[in-house]
Amino acid sequence: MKYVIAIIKPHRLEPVREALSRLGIEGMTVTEVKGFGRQRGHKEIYRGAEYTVNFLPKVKIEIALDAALLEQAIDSIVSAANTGQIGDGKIFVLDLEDALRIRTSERGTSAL
Amino acid sequence: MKYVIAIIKPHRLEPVREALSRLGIEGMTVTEVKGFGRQRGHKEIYRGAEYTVNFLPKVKIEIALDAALLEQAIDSIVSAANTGQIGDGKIFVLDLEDALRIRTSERGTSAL
Amino acid sequence: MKYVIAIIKPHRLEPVREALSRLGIEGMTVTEVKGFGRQRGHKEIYRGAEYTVNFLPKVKIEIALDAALLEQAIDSIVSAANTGQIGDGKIFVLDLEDALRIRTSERGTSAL
Amino acid sequence: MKRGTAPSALRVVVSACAIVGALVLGGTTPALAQEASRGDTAWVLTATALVLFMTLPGLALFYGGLVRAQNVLSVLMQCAAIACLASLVWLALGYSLAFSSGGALDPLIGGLSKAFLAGVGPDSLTGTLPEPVFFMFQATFAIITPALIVGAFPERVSFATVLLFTALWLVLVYAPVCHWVWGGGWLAGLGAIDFAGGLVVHATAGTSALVFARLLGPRQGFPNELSPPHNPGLTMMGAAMLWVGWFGFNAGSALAADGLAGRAMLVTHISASTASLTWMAIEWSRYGKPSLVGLVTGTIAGLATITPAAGSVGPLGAVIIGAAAAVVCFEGVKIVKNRLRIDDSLDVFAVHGVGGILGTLLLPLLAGLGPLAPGLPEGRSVFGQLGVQAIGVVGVVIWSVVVSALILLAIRAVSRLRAPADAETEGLDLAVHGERGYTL
Amino acid sequence: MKRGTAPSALRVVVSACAIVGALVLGGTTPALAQEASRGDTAWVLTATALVLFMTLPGLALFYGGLVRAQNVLSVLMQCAAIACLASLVWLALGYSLAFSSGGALDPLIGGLSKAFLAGVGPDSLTGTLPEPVFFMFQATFAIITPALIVGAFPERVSFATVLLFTALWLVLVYAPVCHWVWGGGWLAGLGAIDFAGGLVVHATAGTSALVFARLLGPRQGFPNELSPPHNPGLTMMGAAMLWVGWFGFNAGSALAADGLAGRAMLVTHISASTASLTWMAIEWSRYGKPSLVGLVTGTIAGLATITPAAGSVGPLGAVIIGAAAAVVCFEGVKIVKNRLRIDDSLDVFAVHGVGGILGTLLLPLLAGLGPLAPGLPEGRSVFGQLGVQAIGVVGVVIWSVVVSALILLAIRAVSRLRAPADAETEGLDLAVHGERGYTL
Amino acid sequence: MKRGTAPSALRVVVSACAIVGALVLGGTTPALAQEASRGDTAWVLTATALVLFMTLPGLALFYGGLVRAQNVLSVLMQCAAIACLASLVWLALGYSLAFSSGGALDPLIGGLSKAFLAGVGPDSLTGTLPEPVFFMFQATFAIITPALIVGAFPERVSFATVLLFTALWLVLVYAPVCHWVWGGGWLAGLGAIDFAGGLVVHATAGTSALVFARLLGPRQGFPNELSPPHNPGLTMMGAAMLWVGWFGFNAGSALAADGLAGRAMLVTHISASTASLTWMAIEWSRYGKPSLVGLVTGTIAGLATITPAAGSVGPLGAVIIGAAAAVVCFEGVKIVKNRLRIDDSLDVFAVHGVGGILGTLLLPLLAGLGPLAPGLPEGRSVFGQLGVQAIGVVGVVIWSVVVSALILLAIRAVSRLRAPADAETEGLDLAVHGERGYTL
Ligand SMILES: Nc1ncnc2c1ncn2[C@@H]1O[C@H](COP(=O)(O)OP(=O)(O)O)[C@@H](O)[C@H]1O
Ligand SMILES: Nc1ncnc2c1ncn2[C@@H]1O[C@H](COP(=O)(O)OP(=O)(O)O)[C@@H](O)[C@H]1O
Ligand SMILES: Nc1ncnc2c1ncn2[C@@H]1O[C@H](COP(=O)(O)OP(=O)(O)O)[C@@H](O)[C@H]1O
Repeated sequence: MKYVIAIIKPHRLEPVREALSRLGIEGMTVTEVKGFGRQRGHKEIYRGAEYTVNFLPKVKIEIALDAALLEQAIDSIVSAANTGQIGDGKIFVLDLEDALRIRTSERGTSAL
Repeated sequence: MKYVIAIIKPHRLEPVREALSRLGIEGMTVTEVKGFGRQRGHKEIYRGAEYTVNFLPKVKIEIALDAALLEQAIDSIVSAANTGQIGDGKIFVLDLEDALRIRTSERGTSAL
Repeated sequence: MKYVIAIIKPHRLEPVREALSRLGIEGMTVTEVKGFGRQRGHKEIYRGAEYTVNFLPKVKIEIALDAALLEQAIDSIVSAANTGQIGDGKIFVLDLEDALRIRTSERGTSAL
Repeated sequence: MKRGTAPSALRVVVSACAIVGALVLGGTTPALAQEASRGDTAWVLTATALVLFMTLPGLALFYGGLVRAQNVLSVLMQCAAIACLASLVWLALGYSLAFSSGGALDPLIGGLSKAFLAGVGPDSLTGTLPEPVFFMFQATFAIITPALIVGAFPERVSFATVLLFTALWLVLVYAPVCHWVWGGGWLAGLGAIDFAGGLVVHATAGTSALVFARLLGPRQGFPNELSPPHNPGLTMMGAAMLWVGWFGFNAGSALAADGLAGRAMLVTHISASTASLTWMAIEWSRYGKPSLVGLVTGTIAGLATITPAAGSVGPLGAVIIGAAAAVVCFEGVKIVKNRLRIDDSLDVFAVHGVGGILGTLLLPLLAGLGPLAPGLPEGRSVFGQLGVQAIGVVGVVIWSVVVSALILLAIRAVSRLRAPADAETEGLDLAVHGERGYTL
Repeated sequence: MKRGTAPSALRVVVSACAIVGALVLGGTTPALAQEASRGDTAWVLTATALVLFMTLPGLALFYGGLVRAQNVLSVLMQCAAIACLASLVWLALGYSLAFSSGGALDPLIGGLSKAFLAGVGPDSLTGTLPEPVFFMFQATFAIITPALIVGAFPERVSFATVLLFTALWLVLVYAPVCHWVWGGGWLAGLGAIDFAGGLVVHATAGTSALVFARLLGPRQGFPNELSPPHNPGLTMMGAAMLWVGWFGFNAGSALAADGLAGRAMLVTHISASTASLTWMAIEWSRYGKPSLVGLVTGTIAGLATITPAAGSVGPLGAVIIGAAAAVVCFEGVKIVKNRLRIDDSLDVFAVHGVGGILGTLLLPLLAGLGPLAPGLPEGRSVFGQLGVQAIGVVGVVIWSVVVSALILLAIRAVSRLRAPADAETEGLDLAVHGERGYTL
Repeated sequence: MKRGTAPSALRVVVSACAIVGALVLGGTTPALAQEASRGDTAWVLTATALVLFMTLPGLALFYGGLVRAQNVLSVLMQCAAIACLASLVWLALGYSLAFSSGGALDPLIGGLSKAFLAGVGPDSLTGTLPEPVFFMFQATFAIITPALIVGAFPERVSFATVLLFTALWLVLVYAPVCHWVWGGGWLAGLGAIDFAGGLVVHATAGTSALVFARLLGPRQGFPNELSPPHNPGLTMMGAAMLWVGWFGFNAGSALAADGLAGRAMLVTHISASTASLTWMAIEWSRYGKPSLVGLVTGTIAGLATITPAAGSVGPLGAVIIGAAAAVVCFEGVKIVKNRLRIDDSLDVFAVHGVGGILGTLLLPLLAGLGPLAPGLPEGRSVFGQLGVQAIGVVGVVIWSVVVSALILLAIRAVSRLRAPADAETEGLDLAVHGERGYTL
């Protein structure tokens, strides 16, 4: 099993979710995060004083999935999240040793 | 060492924390997240118009721990977080290569 | 590649970011989290009643990086985040199998 | 405005020559012989503060709570900028067009003799009020009316368009209609009754809002993927301020601290209470959950609907008006959204437009009902008055719709109505105003 | 209410036959021969708006900031719905029961002759006020009093129960007590002084709240695992609005724009200031941290405590009342929570109940103190008056406690007092009203 | 204050012996022979509520929205505590020092004969107002003036220092200046015109704020790493309340419900509107984005600037004052921050200080301009008056700066001005008051 972490632009969350759901991946966990990267933050000006906001609002999606689905899932995310502009985000893949569904104590891929 | 990620219902946080603390696990990091899964979100109706809220508020707990404690910790989480209802959440286990306490620069299990 | 998770005190975020940037690490993802650990939470008193706040506000930094940069990065974080007081936080290191830049579909270290 | 129903106005014979008559008798000429009353002045100064409070911050918060968090500041900004702009336009043109004599054109529009308050001296009176007091009271009406329209276009409108539209609309729609009804124009001549602005305020704003929403087009995601109100507590706070301020709006429209003001306040309050509970009951029975947003929407519907009738009905009439307001406006909301599929985002037409018209038409039917009900002015029949009211509604609605559409088409010809799509996605707060609502 | 202390009332001999006497002399019969005063009317119209503002949104925000974020809307909803419902009950029954003559039962309760304002004409006066103005001013008192009780039951009550309780309570507790004190009932006959509602408003609401909290049971997690106030800024905002509105409440109770109103405003302000600082000082010295929630709790304690005495003391008396309010209510809060272990969640009893009673009893002792102090009405002795005040307190407290308990037991017999436990866990906003307070 | 410009004051000859003259003629002796006016009293009672509303919660919210989320409660707390403390100081000393006769010292300061309102009876009048009404109206000015200074020191000040400074400043700066201008002191004697507090309120607070900010030192991170305003919506809400309340501030300063009050309200409103739009336009053209924080800063600048002139100019003058206010204060903000590099965090000096002084000096130039403009009092020349106004400015500024600095140096000698650096980092809410602003 793999643990996929995708950092994307907030308004691409819905499309990504739909794309994954077409693959049969319904489960995921989403966090609002602040992203730092090549895409620059913005400046706000209040009463003539500049306030630099270095970070950009991003959304982090975490998905535990069967290794067999990995490449398809990556493709789906890329195509739904890609706007072609800097700051579109990243996908990180980690190895997942075990998974467990709390309600039933099922383990492994059947827990996903 | 293992890195355990548990997604649970928000109101189970306190019981889980207490259960883990009985095992001697005091350290953990908690994030408010939005969960998508089999449990469905709800609808809100404002002035006759329906607004679908797809996600559910969940809490993500991250715990770095000694591999020896893993099964006990999983059991504790399951028993404290289980309500028997859909949406109780998941536990994911990743391998943790290293850990370090910033204050003392201790590394490995003694840093936890 | 490695996936580094650092939990630090909120007001050390800026120094840490600057220290990493001096190493050429510009990309990172930051989340506001609640920390539980040895450092105790505080009490608030409203109208004579005590409310215990167990957690402490912390900031979680996630950095995907080339394994070659790992030790330098850890050193930078430690020196920028260390205040010598309990609760300074932790650094966790996980193995990162793959990384991908959504905009270009580059993979591996060139995606970071 | 009491003046529409004041004794001097009643003398105006409802006749074919009503329009000419209005020119001659000038139902609204300030009674110059009178002395200023300190008590009346005290109350109308207070009422002025209350009506300003309705817009700033009342209406702004009411609307601000209903949009996405990324647009809250843009809504507050629109309301504030409209208030400022309307004030200057009122000083330069509006007041004079509404309340000075228009000479031969008087049935249709006032003149420019009072532009910048020219010719108004320290002792000028309007009724028992120093004229600056009357000017200011009316100014707060000229502020809130265009501000109401904000509910039609939030989260996607171009800010420059809002300003341009407001200035033109105030001169071309509000000032004339105000003159027709309260300034001695043709509707005053016909004997139309509009105590505090069912036509002048709510029907003009409500129908213009519908036109605006239609020409502007819907928000991204309308109707199925919108975000719920980001802060219903703000909306409730705003509604509460509107309620309190409405005491100034309606009871202040008596232009005196007397029993008429007291009764107007009373029926206003009863209508608001009844409409709130009725709306709540409808939601409770249909959806199983009575919502705060629903209850306070009922409040506003009840307030808008009683507005034209606040000088003409007793408490029992107010109960009926309140209940009718909730039932009819509730359906109105659904019809606009689901049937017409117009994204009048915060329901300006369904609440204010429908409410103002409903109250205008219910007025003759309920004027005589129950204790404390004053009845219609002497010599008016229920159905005769109903006819006059209906003429008023038709005239005001047509004028508002047509002129608003023309203004918007003109703006669209030279500029754009909508903010760029990117700005809409990102939220207007950051994209247009460079600010964020919450940095918690 | 000035009327309890007005010259005509003073003539009433404190004697065994006081109750009968009250029936005959009718200390509160409106002086029909008088003319309406525009100045007084202007002020009481304003005061009415101010007192409505206390509840909507003042009190709602004050309470709303103190609960969990998941319950903020439910608290605002309860306050708003109570305000609407109380208004209609006041129109239908309350006003008449409180302020019309009850015939043979008059010492205990008024009659129904003024239900729906029957018999009130356009020229009816109460003192120098048109009667609709007096009706509305009193309506805002009938709104805030049951709304105060919201603080006893938030985060767990059944919404239907809130509505049912409010309607019954207003008729069975508020209207009678109001009649006793301000409507010419037995306490007026005895000469009890309650200028603006220490007994009528704060003692009734405060003690009923304690009963409600006791019968309802505590919140999940009481007393050790509760969430802290989710938004103390809202609470401060509400407290500030309550303070400003209280100027209408207390100075409006003079029912005239005169020196009495001015002095009432002054002592109200001084008591609030003193109590705020005293509460702050207590917290600072005990806990090392002066909190905003503490300071504004002191404000409300100071305001509630001066309320009955606002017509009877000078500024020096107000300083003492304010300081006493903070000290006593601060202890009251701790006793209810820690000793009685009743989850009167937002301290309605300890602040309003204790404050209202304290002020009622301090009044005779401080009436003559310092400059601008009017002293007791001629012919009253300090201890005689203290006795009368004590009788008032005992009578009002017993009535409120017993009748509130009976109402709640009756409701419990046919329905439920609490929301389902699940709804409580999830938060009432989403579970009961289908809304969320913040979508940021 | 109307009194500075009242006919009796005009008789005071502008001459070298002005100071002596003031002692003798006592330009501000209340006309004891007059009767109280219910209408005037109604209006000033209302205005008092409005001015309290400006501080609580208006100003508190205005400031609270501009700081970091971790400091919002501390700002609200500072405003509330200052309001309470100022009220008590005003009762004990301030009112008497400002408005009683100071005997031989009267040009400089009043006496203590009215401390705790000693000697004020139930029938004491100030003009047509019962004296307690005048006392309370003035009390609300004594509240807001020190509260304005909060904008200079938020996010880092020691709370105890705030309290100590307020008490001393009120007695040593505010009360004397108030006496000079409105209490019959030397500036009244010279004929300085300050209708509602350009000098007394805004110049004193603004310049003292600058001194405070300078002596206190900047916030951590000033000027480059500050957090943006955490909640501009709160700031707008506060600004709106300030605007509405300012109607009480300026129109209430007529101390009567008359045409002067009406005109004062009118010009206040026009200046605020113009300044808001002007500020918006400047930002729009310079930065491409008109911000809400900018617009409402313009509002406050426009209001502060018209304040001294609200009794002396017509609407055209108000337009000019509003436009000037925005342009000059906008530059002022930048100069203080970028040139002087003083962290007057919320721009008290640049907005209030500069605005108040600007209005004071523009007054003679614009007094005669356009319709409804009253012109200068008879016998005054534009440049003569300008000279007097300039003397007023210089005198008030020097006094405020010097005395404020002395107070702060004294406090620094015995205690600390700043909160501990840790508390500043963590946020004052939790560190000093033990509370958190938002638990969502
Ligand atoms: N090395 C990294 N580790 C973790 N997150 C990263 C890293 N680099 C970038 N990110 C995240 O991805 C987001 C997008 O990265 P950025 O460099 O701005 O653009 P792009 O994705 O086009 O390369 C950042 O805002 C940040 O949240
Ligand atoms: N594959 C997944 N990857 C990451 N998080 C998941 C995944 N599936 C579920 N979750 C998280 O677990 C929560 C519960 O899952 P759900 O399918 O609703 O019920 P259950 O836990 O009973 O199977 C979700 O809300 C989501 O936060
Ligand atoms: N075992 C753990 N797993 C995950 N996070 C932890 C763990 N232990 C501590 N943390 C995080 O690190 C923070 C600091 O830990 P703490 O024990 O308080 O102090 P220190 O870092 O000085 O050892 C905690 O608030 C928590 O967020």
